[in-house]
Amino acid sequence: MTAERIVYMDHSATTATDPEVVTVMIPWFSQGYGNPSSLYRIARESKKAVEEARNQVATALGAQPDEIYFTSGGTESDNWAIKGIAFANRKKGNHIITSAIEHHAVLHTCEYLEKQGFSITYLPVDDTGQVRIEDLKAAITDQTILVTIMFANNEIGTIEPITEIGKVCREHGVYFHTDAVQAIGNVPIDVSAMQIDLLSLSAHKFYGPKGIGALYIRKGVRIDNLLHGGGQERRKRAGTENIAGIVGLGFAIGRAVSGMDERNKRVAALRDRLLAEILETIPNTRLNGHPKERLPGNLNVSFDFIEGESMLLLLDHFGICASTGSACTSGSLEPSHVLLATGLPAETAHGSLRLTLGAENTDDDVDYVIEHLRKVVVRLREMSPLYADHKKRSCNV
Amino acid sequence: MTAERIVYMDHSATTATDPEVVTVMIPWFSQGYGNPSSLYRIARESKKAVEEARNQVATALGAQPDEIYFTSGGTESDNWAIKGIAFANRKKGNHIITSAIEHHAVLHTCEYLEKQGFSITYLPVDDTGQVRIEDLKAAITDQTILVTIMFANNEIGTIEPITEIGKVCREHGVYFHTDAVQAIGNVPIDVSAMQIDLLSLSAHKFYGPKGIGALYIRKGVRIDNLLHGGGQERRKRAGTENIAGIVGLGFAIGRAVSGMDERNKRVAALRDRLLAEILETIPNTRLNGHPKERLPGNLNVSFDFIEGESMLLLLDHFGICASTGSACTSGSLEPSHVLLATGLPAETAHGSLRLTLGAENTDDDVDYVIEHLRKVVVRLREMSPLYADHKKRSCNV
Amino acid sequence: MYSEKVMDHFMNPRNQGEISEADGVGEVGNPTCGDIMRIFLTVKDNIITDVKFQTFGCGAAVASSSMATELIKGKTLEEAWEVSNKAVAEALEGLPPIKMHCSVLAEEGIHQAINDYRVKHGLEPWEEKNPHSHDHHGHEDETCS
Amino acid sequence: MYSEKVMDHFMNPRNQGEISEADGVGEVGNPTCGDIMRIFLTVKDNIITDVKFQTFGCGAAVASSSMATELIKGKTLEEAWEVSNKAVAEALEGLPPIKMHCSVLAEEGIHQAINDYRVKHGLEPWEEKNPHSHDHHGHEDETCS
Ligand SMILES: Cc1ncc(COP(=O)(O)O)c(C=O)c1O
Ligand SMILES: Cc1ncc(COP(=O)(O)O)c(C=O)c1O
Repeated sequence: MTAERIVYMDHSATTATDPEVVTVMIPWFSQGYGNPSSLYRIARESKKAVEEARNQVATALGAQPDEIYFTSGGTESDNWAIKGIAFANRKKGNHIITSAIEHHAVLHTCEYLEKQGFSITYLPVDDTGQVRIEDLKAAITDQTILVTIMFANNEIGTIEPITEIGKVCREHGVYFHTDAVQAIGNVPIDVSAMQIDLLSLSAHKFYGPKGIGALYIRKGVRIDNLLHGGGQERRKRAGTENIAGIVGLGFAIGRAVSGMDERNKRVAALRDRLLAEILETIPNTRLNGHPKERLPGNLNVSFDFIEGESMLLLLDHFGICASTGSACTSGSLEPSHVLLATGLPAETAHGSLRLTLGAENTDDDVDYVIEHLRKVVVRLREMSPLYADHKKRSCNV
Repeated sequence: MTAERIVYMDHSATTATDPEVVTVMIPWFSQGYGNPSSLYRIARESKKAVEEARNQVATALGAQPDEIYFTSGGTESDNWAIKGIAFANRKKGNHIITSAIEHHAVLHTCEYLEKQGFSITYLPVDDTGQVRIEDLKAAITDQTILVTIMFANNEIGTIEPITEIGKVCREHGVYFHTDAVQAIGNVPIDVSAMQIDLLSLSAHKFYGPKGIGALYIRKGVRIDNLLHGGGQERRKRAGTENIAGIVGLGFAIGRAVSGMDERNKRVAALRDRLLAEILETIPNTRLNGHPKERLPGNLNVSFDFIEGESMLLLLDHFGICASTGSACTSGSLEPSHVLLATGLPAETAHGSLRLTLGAENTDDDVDYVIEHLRKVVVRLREMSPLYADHKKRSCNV
Repeated sequence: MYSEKVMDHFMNPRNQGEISEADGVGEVGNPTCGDIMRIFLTVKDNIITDVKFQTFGCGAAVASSSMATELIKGKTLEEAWEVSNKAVAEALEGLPPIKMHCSVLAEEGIHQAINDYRVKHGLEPWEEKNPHSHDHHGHEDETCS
Repeated sequence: MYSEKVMDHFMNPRNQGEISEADGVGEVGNPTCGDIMRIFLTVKDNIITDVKFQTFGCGAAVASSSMATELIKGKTLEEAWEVSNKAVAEALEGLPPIKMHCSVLAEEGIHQAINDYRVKHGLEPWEEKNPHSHDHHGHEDETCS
């Protein structure tokens, strides 16, 4: 039953850890295992490894090493940034601005803060998924303490106007956090040029290991701790350091950034061909997200008359790994809040398919996906009462 | 300058990841990398691996698999348990009971809650480091919502009367959380027999990887989330799962528990010999903690007239890895709050040395440590004005 | 997440298609919620001699439709009316809790098709015994069904 | 965490010991805080011809004592008085911020020993110029010093 061939096009969900990343991690499990807080030699070596990784992350972001804090991933970074700023700056104001298309790690954190008495503005987006700068400006009040808007969206790949947002925030003296989990290695980032105060990242999105991430906190930013305990991370994030993970993160981010231009060109070319052939050969199909300002590997299309989960199941049958904005895979009953926020009808959102290409995808993969995707769509449409109606309508015309 | 030989006797700080644990982890980096939330085959395999690890943890604790939640380590588990219970049960009461000798992950979390309006009782301990059940009973009020007392102490190794505490808490209808980070694999644990409602653990203390832990939450316990975001861990702990870490944790806890009796006997015998020889051959020395109710590998002794950090530096010179309750290594200026809570004078606390033995220590290691420890103590005493005074006093008598 | 039976009925759906001159047709669900089922019946002498379905929806929705049609084929209308969502789910060797509503949809689709037949034949439509007694196990905050 | 120089002075302390008939003795720190330094001076013609120390304390405390004694040996009392904690720390190629108080202790120890000598010789003790001007860099919530 199971396909021999696997074509992984779900890089926005997670990536395989690069075997070379694993290689640099290995020594930090059983040999370099010292607790960096201890003072003997093997502990000092762990500490040095952690600091080297911190440098690598700082370099990748244009930050200072002492502005980088390691966390357990993007979710913790988002939670820390948003709750930490909110609680530390409550006296200044209780208003936070975010967007309607954030990842749940941001949205649910904001909803939590709403229950704690904070007031949250969820900025709408246009039909490409971008926040409008005028909306942001109009939303800022003298109570606003934080703007948190993602660098690039995980579902539709739309890249937000970060530089403009950073400028507006700095002008208004409001902290700016960006969830850059999807952007690292895909878009050039410079926290100081972009006037970003806090930035979240997660290693497993750029060929690093899962369960490790970082938060950039610009020097001087007033923020509370999220995890209380030992004095690790300059007393800001307690817990024995995940040294192997940190080393893997540092190495992975270095490669992700240094190889960025070449990789992005290659990946975007594959993605563009895939998109062109889908639109050309499968009728009643549309592209979601921004036509240009999008992550190089991201493709999000809606197929009328069919539902996403059943597409995924059939694609899986052919070894193709993808995702959908349909409610049916998420355990919730609403389709993707991101697709709805761009104005897509729920019905069309249910028929969406996200293919996110990555470094190891090839032209062959693209051919393979097109061939099978075409079959899958035909097969499901054949089964669909909506398609039957559509055909009848077309014939009657 | 650096010693050829390393004798690691700081297993309470962290342990080397067992190479066999690393072996079972490896496939989950670059091959089994699917995001468990996705629905294709490699994702289902990740999910299965996570669920198998959950079973292993549940089995080790006498819990049900759906009572186990993976976290980024002991610190997160402690933070989650305590803050989660506090905020979810605020309407019932605002009083929490803990002990004076908890790890900072518990103490600083309680201090944070104090600032949020909770009232915390810090139970004293006797000179062996044990909480008295009468004190606990006397401290419970109708406002008490949580008792959090550690299973075994990380510095002096004292094991707390958990079964009695569990009984008292259940009788009073108060949730009981225990930080078992040091106890796993060292003491038999059965959460249901011991009437434990929440239990924290961290893999790197039992030859598993760093940066992964778990929280046991008894079914029906009312607890808020700590990290908000995606629907992972049955919507209770957001964030893409650290699959390799989880698999490593599951495998490590299985081994830690199945090999417990044999290992503990061996380790305790080494520890007992080390202690006997220290007390016999180095005058003005005392054992800290409980004479019997202590972790099998834990040895905590105070040497009069000398200071811990300088002991550690010299021991490190000989490749011996140990720790101390002296202020001087911790970045704080107070010596160990644990030693002080047992009634030890600050001066004696500064001269404390913790040696925590583990699975790989040998008789040779014990000989080596005794030989060099003796030299180190002599050398530092020679340098010490306190020892000079002591000698003079002795001579004058 | 799905049982082998579900996957089998999803990959190889039974009775998929349309009956152009159906004696009874039922349609339930709505596209906003991501699932629509249409059930077509051919009835002879009170017996369902043929049945087909069209479904827009997830794997569980397709499998539920397929299984439901299997279960009622050859049955009298009375017998078919008694096929519950639970029976569909059980025949599929279980559905994930959040997918139980798909089996409910299948039951409702059959009921609608049967009543469509009855009304067309000048009969009183049968009443749903207890519209909220389905074995849902869905989310409490369910808005689509 | 320590510079090579600190480690060198810790592993091979200079001038460690006691001068039984010292001309001046200073003792600073207290055991509760985890460090005590005792400085012994032999003074001839206003010049420190010999100096020894005893220290109970951490690596930085031992190294600071050792370095401080080196720095004042052979100096006039006036010159020795001017040796600041900063000079000690710099000679050690730096100390971690939380260890700067060890160099302060060394400066204070020398001052006490010099004043002990002066008082024994019927001279006015010199005043600490500015007792809070030390280059501490310690913790704000410092209680021991
Ligand atoms: C935009 C975005 N933010 C946050 C996260 C959360 O990261 P993690 O799952 O590593 O905690 C993700 C991915 O899951 C993401 O895509
Ligand atoms: C008793 C105790 N609790 C909690 C922790 C924190 O665990 P981690 O550092 O893995 O977060 C530790 C160890 O550091 C510990 O010994």
